[in-house]
Amino acid sequence: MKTNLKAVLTGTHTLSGNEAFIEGAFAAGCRFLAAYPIMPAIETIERYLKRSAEVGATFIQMEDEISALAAVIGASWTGKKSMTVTSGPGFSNMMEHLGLGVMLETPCVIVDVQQSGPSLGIPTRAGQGDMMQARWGSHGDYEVITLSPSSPQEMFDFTIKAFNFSEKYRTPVIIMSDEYVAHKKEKVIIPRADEIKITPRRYFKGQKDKYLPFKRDKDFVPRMVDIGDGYKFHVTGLTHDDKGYPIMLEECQEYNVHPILWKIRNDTEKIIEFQEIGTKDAEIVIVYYGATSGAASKAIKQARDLGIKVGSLKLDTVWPFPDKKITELAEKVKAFVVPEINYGQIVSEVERCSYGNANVVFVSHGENGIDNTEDIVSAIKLALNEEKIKKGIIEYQSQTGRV
Amino acid sequence: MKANPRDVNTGTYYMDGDVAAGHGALAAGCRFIGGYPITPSTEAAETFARIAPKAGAVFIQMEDELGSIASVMGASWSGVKTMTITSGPGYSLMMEIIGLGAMIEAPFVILNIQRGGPSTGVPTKTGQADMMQSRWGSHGDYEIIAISPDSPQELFDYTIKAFNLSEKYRCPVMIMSDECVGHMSEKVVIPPAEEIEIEPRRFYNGPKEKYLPFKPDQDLVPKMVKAGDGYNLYITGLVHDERGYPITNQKEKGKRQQFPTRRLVDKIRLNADKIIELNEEGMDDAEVVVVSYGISYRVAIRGIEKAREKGIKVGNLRLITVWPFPDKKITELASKVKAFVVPEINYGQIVFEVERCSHGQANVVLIPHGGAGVHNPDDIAEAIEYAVKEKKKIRKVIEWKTRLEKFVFEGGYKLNK
Amino acid sequence: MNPIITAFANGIKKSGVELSNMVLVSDIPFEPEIIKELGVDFFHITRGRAIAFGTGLKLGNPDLKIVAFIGDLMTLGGNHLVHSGRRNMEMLVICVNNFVYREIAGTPAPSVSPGFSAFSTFEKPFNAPHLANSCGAVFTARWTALHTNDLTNSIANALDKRGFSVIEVLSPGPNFYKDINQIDSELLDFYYKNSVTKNNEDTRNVEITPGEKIITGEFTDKEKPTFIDTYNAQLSKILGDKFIPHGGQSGGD
Amino acid sequence: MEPLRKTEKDIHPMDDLLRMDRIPHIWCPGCGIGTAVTAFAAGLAKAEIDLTKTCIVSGIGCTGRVAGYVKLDSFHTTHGRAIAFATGIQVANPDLKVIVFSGDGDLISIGGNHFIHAARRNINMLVICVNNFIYAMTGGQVAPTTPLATYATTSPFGCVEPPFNIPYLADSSGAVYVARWTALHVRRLTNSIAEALKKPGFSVIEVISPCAMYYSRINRLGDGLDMMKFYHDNTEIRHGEDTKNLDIGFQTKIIVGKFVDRERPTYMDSYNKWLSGTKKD
Repeated sequence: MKTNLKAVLTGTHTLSGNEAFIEGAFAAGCRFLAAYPIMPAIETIERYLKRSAEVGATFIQMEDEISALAAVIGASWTGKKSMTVTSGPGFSNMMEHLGLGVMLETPCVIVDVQQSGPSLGIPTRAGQGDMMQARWGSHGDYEVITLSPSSPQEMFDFTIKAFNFSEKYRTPVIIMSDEYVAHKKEKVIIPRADEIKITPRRYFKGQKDKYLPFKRDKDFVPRMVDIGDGYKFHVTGLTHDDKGYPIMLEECQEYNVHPILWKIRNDTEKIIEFQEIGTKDAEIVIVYYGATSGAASKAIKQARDLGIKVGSLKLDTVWPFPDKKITELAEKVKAFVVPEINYGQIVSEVERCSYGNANVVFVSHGENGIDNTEDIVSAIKLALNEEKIKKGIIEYQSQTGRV
Repeated sequence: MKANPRDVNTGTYYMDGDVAAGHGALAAGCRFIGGYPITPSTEAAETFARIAPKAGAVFIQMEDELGSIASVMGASWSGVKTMTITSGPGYSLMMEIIGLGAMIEAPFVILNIQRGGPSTGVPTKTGQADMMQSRWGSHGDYEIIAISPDSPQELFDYTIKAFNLSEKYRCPVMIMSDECVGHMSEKVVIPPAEEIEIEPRRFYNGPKEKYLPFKPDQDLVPKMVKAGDGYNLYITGLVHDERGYPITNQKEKGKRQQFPTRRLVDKIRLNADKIIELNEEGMDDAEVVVVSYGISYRVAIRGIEKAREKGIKVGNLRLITVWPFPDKKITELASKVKAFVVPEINYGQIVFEVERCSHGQANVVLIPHGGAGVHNPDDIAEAIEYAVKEKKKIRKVIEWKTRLEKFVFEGGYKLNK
Repeated sequence: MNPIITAFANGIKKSGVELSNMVLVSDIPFEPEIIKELGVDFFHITRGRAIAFGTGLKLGNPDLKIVAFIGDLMTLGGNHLVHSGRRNMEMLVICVNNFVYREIAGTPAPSVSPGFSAFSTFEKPFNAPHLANSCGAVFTARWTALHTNDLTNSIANALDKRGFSVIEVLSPGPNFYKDINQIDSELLDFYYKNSVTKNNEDTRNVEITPGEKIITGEFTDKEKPTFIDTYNAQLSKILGDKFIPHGGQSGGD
Repeated sequence: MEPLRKTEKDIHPMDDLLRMDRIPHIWCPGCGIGTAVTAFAAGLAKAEIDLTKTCIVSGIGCTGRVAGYVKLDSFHTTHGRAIAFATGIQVANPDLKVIVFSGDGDLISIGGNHFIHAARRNINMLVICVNNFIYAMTGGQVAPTTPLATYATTSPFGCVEPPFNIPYLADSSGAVYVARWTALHVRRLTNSIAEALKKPGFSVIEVISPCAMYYSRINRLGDGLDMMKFYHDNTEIRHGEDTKNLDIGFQTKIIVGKFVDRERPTYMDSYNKWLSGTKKD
């Protein structure tokens, strides 16, 4: 499937992460944005509006984030690729409708430009404190696909990927950006429209009266139709059968919800992407994602200069988590070093998957912004010197320590 | 401090869990509930609405869950003990303001009677799928305490405990019950007021001008005052210093400094040992330990009995407080036992914590259940049997194929019959 | 200092309410120095929830005097506003309206700021006094931030009232959803000049429409039992002696 | 289950408009929602609009189940968010006619914000709000429409909050068409629905409905028939009445009729006008 030429700004540009995201969305075929303005995601809406007339895309500023995501889910059923952008506080408000998106199996994309939290936190400061929330924030069982870009270029690429995933698996996909990536201006190369792979929506093509909105294909993903095409379908957030009719029985709950998880869990190998550098001979592997990438790659270089064998694993998709990869690495390496701009979230996943085979050293950026190369280098040294395998996460205490 | 006799309806009753929680809240000294009706938690609100006016407490039904949790936050700072009552979808709506509560360190309790999810799911039937949400549902880093009662009596007792913990640590405390317990009618004994221990609010008693709203005590918890007592409070959901003033200075931000948010996680993490309450049985020679909480615990007992009849040595670990998670206990057990079996009414939440803390020393078997019902004890017994026999160390959570799953996807289950 | 806050400070003095009982709830951050100068308690909370938070404060301790500053143009918090109006929850809501009206009295506004204001303008904003009035507010008024004396008087009047009062203050910001300390003064001046004061005007007629002047003034002033009045009356009627009114300074046990 | 209609003779004119495979429905005997749905189906037929381009969205609650019984593209969404969901549908595809069919608690309490904002924006949709004065699905809690001093399970000593006057709220937020009927006024309700379906902009029709199971039972008002008799004796049709006079007290007179019918540019009109303006730049 090819994209609208006007929507793809082929060429080399200098764009911020927020701007690159909108370009990516247009290139991916997104034509509907509903949002409520919030720092630090505002520039996305400005960019969208600037370009919306020539692309032919629709925007509505809703009264809050709850309604923004509700509108996005509604719009998606009209056949338009839809998305919303927000930051931590807004993302928290969206939690109920994230569950609705999962239950109605509606393709849509949510961007969370993370700020420093909790609550109002510091709106102008980067954070990575919403990572676990993306996975667990709504009630009930569900699986999400979460991408974590670390640069404007990745923001562009991952946005297209996110829309493709959401169409392929009929699920909300979350892009976990952050204030740093969102405002960083860098070169972004936008390829020609025909070079961009777009996954089309999985439409049902059969007799109108035979359509069942939740009848699953072999890969557990059901097929969609648009509102107004005469299928007269019904969908509900209640536990439902293939027809979309509610049935309040535990058998139906199993029938309905378990496959929603399977469609992601059984396909993790195809979804998970990471960038692995120098892990073959590594003693220490740094696991990082998103905004910490800059400091992490600098630290790796410094440590290599010191003669330490450091490898790196950058997670492009954070959820589903690359369990197998970490387990496999844990058997080979001495320790993992995990820098995050929070007080320990993804690091506990690394701990879980390392099965006591490697130490896990956590470097909290909580106190130090994104630029803490020195801390990471010291943590690498600490990890190297630790002979015994410790039970539990070793938290690296920065020089100043806890005040 | 003892409970006020006015608040305690002493006696022996036959009541359901929701009603018991309503009585528990009043007995604990709760003076304000802002709620919004949602199945299956409504009876708790109704009970409180009925008994509150006779004890000088107030119930208000707000316009939505966002309103009810925000009003609870306000009432908490006005100096009274507060609670809100909800279930899954309402709980999801509250997420943003739960973060505010953690940030402004307002003591409050949330009663979440879980139901089948996600989204609207199965409103009238049970589930345990909000467990991770209670820990991670709001953005940013914070810590909470979560308690999981397994009977109406416990919904009374642990509601009081929840209030006590929230006053002690000034943090959100979640009572993560479920529809089964909430709608289960059993004998509930409400003791006399003098037998109920109440944690008073940690009020500040020094000179007014010296008061700093976020200056922590030894145990990292600051002291509180009431709004309107002339302390000239400045409380914000932004990151703030000890005075409560927002940290806005750009230079200050870049510098190495302790972020006050650090304390929000530390005050729970460092006090975890004091908070955690577990119930263990048959651990001494156990080969397999069943880890469960809430209603699953009561079902697990039957499964364990069945396994023991076959001569298997099974230990039974019940998590009364689910958060903070008993990392140390699980790690300690992992080195002694072959495997953990975790039955929970979801498709895998707390089991990952068990997996994390077992550090590869014991296998971890999950017995999932999507909700709208409870486990079949035979599944638990069979999973225990399997776990004992499994020699290999398996590097992932072993998901047990339950009878229900087999019946629905392989057996003769027909929809729309 | 921001003219709204100055007016507020003067309003407090004029009304003679006790400062130590006053709690300010806002979804806009205030400078700590200002709060210190005002000598009141201050809560800066999640966007849009100031009124609901104030409801809790008031019911937790009915002796408090609650003032809620809302700066989100009643978007997130619209529901709390209408419902609190219906309940007649005793508090003063100062709604800082920083919506940028592009065209008033037939002429386009002088400085059209870039950014957020630019695109929302095709939407009709709420007629805030009318919405508040129709939901049951006992006092409604609208001023621009430059109507310093009028605003001060209105704030003082509203503080003396028992019930849900709403004052809309037009205070255009250079950027949508920024704090109230940033005001586009040129635009504000333009608003001021293009406004006409009509006290006691029917709130139906005070909509801000392109091509017409902005109507300012005090529109509603009525008496109604507050939520707590109704609550206490109804419960003592039904329960008699068994009813224990909650709250007050003694209620915090 | 046996099909309800066995022979061709049994075919009912509503069969095309309702999901007969879901009948029997969940509503209690004496409830007025079924009547409202019948009136709605008749209104759909009468309006002669393209039913494939029509869709219906409901929230949660007794009335929230309506979407599941109507044979249109139908959505049963989360509590209070039906209007927000419908806004997304309408704005993304303006060719569609969206109907929001939900209850008072859903639309006015938790969804109050979306209600007033959609009215302000004048989104092209028809909102049918069934008002039974109570939260019935959860078992009879007090609602923002419950009249003063009325009993409900969360107001065991009588409701202490004045109720909303829904037509007034809709009117003052900017709705272009506002009417109120009871479940007794089936023919007028049908006509009203047919009329509103053709009206561009935000239209609100309030349908007063008996709740025999909770509202009537808790307040000892008899069964559904008794409520119908009450409506018969105590309603008065006053078209064009000022919406501020439409308050409803406990068992007081109910004024019904069509109160507002005016013209305002819809959201999409303003949006397109603005969009064509920016294109010139």
